[in-house]
Amino acid sequence: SAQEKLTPMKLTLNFLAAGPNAGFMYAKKLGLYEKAGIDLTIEEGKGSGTTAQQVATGQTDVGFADAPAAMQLRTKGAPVKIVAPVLQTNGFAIISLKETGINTPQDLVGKTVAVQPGTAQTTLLDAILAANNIDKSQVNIVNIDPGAFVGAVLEKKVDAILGGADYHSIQMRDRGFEVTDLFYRDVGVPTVGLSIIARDDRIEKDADLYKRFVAASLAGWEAARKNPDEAAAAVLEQFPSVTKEQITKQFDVVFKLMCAPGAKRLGEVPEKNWEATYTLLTTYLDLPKDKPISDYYTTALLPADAPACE
Amino acid sequence: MAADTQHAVLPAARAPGLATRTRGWLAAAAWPLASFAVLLLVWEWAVPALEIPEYILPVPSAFLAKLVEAHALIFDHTLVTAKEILLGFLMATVISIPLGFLIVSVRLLEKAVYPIIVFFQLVPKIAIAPLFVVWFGFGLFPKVLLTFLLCFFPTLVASMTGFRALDERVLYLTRSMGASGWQTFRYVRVPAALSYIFSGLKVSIVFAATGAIVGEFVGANAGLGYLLLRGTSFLDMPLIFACLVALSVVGILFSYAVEMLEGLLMPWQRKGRHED
Amino acid sequence: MAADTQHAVLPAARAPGLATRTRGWLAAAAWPLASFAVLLLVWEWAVPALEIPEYILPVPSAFLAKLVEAHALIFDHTLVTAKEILLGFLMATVISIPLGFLIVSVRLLEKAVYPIIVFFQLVPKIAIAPLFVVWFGFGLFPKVLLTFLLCFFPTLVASMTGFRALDERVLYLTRSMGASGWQTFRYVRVPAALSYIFSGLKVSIVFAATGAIVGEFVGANAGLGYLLLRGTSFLDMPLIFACLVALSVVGILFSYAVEMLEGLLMPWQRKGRHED
Amino acid sequence: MNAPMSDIAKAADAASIEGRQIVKTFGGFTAVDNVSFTIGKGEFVSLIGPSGCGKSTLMLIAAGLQPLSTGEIVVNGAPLDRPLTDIGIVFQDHLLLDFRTALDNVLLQAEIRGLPMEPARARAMELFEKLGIAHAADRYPRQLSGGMRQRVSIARALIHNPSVLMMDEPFGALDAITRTQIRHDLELLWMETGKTVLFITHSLEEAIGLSDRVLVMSPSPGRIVDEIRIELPRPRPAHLGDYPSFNIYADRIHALFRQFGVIKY
Amino acid sequence: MNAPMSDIAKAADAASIEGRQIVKTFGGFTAVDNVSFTIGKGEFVSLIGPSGCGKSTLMLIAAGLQPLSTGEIVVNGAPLDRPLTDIGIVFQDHLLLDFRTALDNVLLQAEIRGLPMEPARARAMELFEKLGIAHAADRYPRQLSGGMRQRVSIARALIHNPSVLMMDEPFGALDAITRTQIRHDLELLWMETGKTVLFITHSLEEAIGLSDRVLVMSPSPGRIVDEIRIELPRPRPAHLGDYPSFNIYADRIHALFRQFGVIKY
Ligand SMILES: Nc1ncnc2c1ncn2[C@@H]1O[C@H](COP(=O)(O)OP(=O)(O)OP(=O)(O)O)[C@@H](O)[C@H]1O
Ligand SMILES: Nc1ncnc2c1ncn2[C@@H]1O[C@H](COP(=O)(O)OP(=O)(O)OP(=O)(O)O)[C@@H](O)[C@H]1O
Ligand SMILES: [Mg+2]
Ligand SMILES: [Mg+2]
Repeated sequence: SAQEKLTPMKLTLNFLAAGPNAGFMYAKKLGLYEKAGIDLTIEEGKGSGTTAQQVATGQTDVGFADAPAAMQLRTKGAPVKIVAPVLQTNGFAIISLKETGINTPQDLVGKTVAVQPGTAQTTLLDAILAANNIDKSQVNIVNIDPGAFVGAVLEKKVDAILGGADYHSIQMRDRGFEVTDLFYRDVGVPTVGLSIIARDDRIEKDADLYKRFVAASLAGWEAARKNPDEAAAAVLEQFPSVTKEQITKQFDVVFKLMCAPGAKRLGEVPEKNWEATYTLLTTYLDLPKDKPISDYYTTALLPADAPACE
Repeated sequence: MAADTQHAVLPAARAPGLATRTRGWLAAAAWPLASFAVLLLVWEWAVPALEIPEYILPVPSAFLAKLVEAHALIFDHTLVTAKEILLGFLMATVISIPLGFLIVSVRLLEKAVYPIIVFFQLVPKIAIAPLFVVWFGFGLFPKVLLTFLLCFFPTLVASMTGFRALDERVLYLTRSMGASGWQTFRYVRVPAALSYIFSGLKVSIVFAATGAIVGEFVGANAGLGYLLLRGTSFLDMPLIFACLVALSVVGILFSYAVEMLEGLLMPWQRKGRHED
Repeated sequence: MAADTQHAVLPAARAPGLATRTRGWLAAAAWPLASFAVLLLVWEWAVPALEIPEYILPVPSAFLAKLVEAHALIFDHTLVTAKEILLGFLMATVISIPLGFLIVSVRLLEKAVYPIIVFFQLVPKIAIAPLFVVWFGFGLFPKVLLTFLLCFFPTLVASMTGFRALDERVLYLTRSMGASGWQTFRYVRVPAALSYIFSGLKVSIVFAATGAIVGEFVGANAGLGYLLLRGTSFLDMPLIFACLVALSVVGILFSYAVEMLEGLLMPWQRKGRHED
Repeated sequence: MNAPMSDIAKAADAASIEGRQIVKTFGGFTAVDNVSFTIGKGEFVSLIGPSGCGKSTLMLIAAGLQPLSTGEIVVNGAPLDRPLTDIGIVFQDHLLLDFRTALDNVLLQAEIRGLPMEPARARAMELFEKLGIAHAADRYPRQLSGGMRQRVSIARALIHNPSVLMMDEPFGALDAITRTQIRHDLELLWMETGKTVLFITHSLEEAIGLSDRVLVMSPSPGRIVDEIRIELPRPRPAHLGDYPSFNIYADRIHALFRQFGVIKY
Repeated sequence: MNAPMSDIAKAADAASIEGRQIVKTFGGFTAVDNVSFTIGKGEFVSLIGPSGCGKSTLMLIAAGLQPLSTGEIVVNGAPLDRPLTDIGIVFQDHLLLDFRTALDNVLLQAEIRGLPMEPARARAMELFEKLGIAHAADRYPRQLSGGMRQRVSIARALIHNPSVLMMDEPFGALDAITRTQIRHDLELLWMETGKTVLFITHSLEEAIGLSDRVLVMSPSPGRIVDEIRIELPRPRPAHLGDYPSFNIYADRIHALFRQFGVIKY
């Protein structure tokens, strides 16, 4: 039967299923994977770092993770490669209540900033501070659980959080607060964002399979961009415990990140963004310089006919 | 004879009828239920009165409504968690009680192995839980393992204390009967240690829930911990509290199951407490 | 008289000299140390032999080197965590033992209050820990509170079991002496329940570490939990494992302190075990 | 114990104890069935009866330690509604605290009653000396022989010089010889101090050798079926057989026991 | 117990037990000091001595239950290196299991020895009947009187009809009357079955009334200071005073005790 011909594949998301990874669910719903000969299972994740580790250990076939997280893991010897960045720049932001008055990185001096350890946002804060000549010791950084992010800001236990405009800002605005998002990409840290990643040996061995997967996924994302309503419905169908409203609001942020300025097609990040990412990571995050940036990603699996950026 | 020896350790036949006891429990439940009702009413009233915002503390009516509305969803996830708790708890019980006995009985083990067990126990499992995902993935196993690890030590320590508490002179008796190690264990050591062991099991079953939840936090696609995390990431306070309620109900049910078992296995204690 | 009554519950004076016991412990430590050495050697050898990558499991030499290299840093953070553990544990001990007694003694409490305590215990603290940050901020308090909550129940259950285990006939004695409730508690109930209570405390002290760590995970800028998370965020496996080692050492020290206290407070048990 | 104790209670301090129609049931089982008795101030009364007839239960009730099902205990004319405290009790199963040494078990009396510790310790050692267990003062109960445990429990009942004594088979675990000696000592102590004593025993010699009156109980459910006033001069000798009336008393009790079916010869 | 038990062991099955220069110390304290003794096959030997002299300790050693410091126990000519199992023991402190009813405490013997349960249960009830505790078979030890606990422990020692019996003050908590009765029953049982018996007692009547030989121990550290062969016809009567030689034996032991300083009169 048809099913027997399908190759089973498991995708591990960066986090809980919602707006920022809706393209996969929509592609699945549209049957794009089946058409590509893939029987896809989508599994929710627990942070980009963990997802990258799962890819490295072969617990999953493909991962969806922040590019810096995957790159850092690679420097530890894990054979993970970035195959197709879906969000070409990150959606990270320094989020605060408007009344706190954090409009530039300099405003962070003397303030308390909550971070979630282990996330790319957190590791990249050093880069922001350095890029803006701020002494790190002048900012009070506290680790808090992401579950407490929104409450901590609203209760003024902290002045700002390093979060995602797609998650936290939305929740705060939902409750009628005025919020300032200071995007990383606007303060000198336009690193590559959430990407499809896979293991070196797997993409070598099953190059064709991965190519088909990437093509189907990008097509799904393109379709989602066109039909946000249906894409949101697809997420809800497969992961019933979110609300459609929230997903739709996340789309507003996410879709803007799919193409970096100057990008031609989905999944194809302009060289200069790769370079910027590399510089940031090597300068501020101890990424070793012994390997070139091209070692961290490959464009070989991108379809020639990937959807275009407008 | 098998039936007979069974009866010696499980003299359930002599316990008061189950129906009588159920009625007794219902009567006993009246008090805590009343306390709870008062608590919820005060809560419902105080939250708006003190102007506590919803994202800090929801009112009971909000999360109880959520509980009703999403009951099918919550029930499914509850089953998953309950299974993890049960498996981990049972594994821990079945392994730690004989092990506790072995450690207490064998000098060498007490000297060489016990410190290592203690050491590994002292490594906070919560801290290594994230590594479990990397090592074992998202399946049932890492959750059951974590639950097992959290339950294991309380039962082990309790059963060790229990096995040590036995008046050594009672062993004169079994030795003079030519009892095998297993017979001494089964007929004397276990029943004598039982009140200690149950004290450990009651702690364990509580931590079992923590184990399963943390296991789910760290990586899962189902279970109340997963649902809780969803609630947290979208700051859906009613969902969070509905999950907490479901979780507590699971905990209570397991906890009562352990207490019931205690009453069943230790009729001599039961009689003692209700007399006069 | 104060000195005298003290002596009655703490007959340390009659215990063997501390020096003798320290020597005894050192001898006892030889075995586990040997077991550990073997364990570490196997680990060191197996990781490269099985081609386990460093980001999955570091070799002991790597994290032990890290431990030496970053000892000042790790030591500072260890102190912070130790303080949280100690405070939470002490609070739980001081509150739960008398409370356990009260609950066992007063029917009404057993009926009305105990189920509520059980219920709140069954709410997984780990799950509500993030709310602690929102409610109480980042200070010492939320960590101590979490530690307290995790330690509280094991000690409570254990002391309740202990207080219940007393042969009721012993109370004839104190009653005929006209003992006050407090005297009965102090001279009879506590010593008789002590082996149960210590069984609970040994479990508690283990969970105390978990409490402090989770408290730090959830919101902190100091402590081993914080350092662990830092390690995680840079995927610095040697740092992670160095922290785990430090944490375990803290756990072991506290755990031994509890065992030492047990030996000191229960000389009658000690004598029993080493005789013949 | 034949030396006078340092501070001696006057007979006037002793209490009279009266039991009125006492019934005690455990579940459906009647242990004590409608028993009435009186013990006058400074009187020495023994309770004798077959095993399981309710002697220990009755003593606990008389001491205010066990609730009774119906009836009442009256002490010095007032109903007893709490445990008697000016009392020393030797319980049948000793009830030593495992976690205290022999000496500390005895000193518990002093600690709880707030007596000065140094004199108490001296007196405890004095009692231990007389009871022949001074060398074992620092041992834990587990390390004592059966007879030694019983002696510790006797010392504990005497150390605070109470005006009422209740003793449940106090000499049971002693050797026959020591038993006679200690019986003699107790008689002298009682003669000096005039304590009110309720004494439970299985031994006719002890009952007759010590008491002003002997109460005889029937087998379960326990009732008092006879009351024998012992009219022998004091102090009474070790060999009671020297008194012809001893045998008359003994035979009377024997006859009762034969009637109960406890003995067949 | 005067009725023959269903299956009676032959005297030939009984064991001889010999103790050679036994020393037992607890820490620095010597409890038993260089004691040698023999108990022939089917012989009834009593051990008498002041409290704390080491009788119970010696019995536990003879049963292979306590390690000895030096010396050895020889059973049927072979050194004993494990607990004797063809034995019934009445321990001084009964050692009933709190968590089993009286009947189940006795049936533990049958369960552990793998005897068929139904006959065992019937025999247990038969023993309970004779000991007068049949009505309490389903009670827990806590619910029994002191004497009843002791009877349960006696039943437990007899139910499996062992060829060796060791009894540590088995009648201590019984009333004087029952005591005489049960002593008589034990003598008949022994005469029928020819068990080897080691019997510890404080009572001259019991020692002289039951034994082939009486061993007398000195106060701590315990030594055997005298050995008295009792040459009285069997079965012996309840009133031993009827034999003139009883008083000769009794006086010999009395004299020893007076010498030890245990009695002063
Ligand atoms: N486990 C122990 N540790 C220390 N000393 C002990 C222990 N067991 C017994 N003893 C001591 O050994 C001595 C003999 O004890 P044992 O019980 O054999 O005496 P006994 O002759 O049976 O006395 P009784 O007639 O009172 O039962 C006593 O002085 C006792 O205190
Ligand atoms: N807690 C209890 N529950 C049930 N029955 C009990 C309880 N305590 C005592 N009994 C019963 O009450 C009766 C009288 O017991 P008690 O201990 O008073 O007897 P006794 O005359 O002191 O006997 P002994 O001479 O053997 O010590 C016995 O049948 C006993 O089994
Ligand atoms: Mg009694
Ligand atoms: Mg003895």
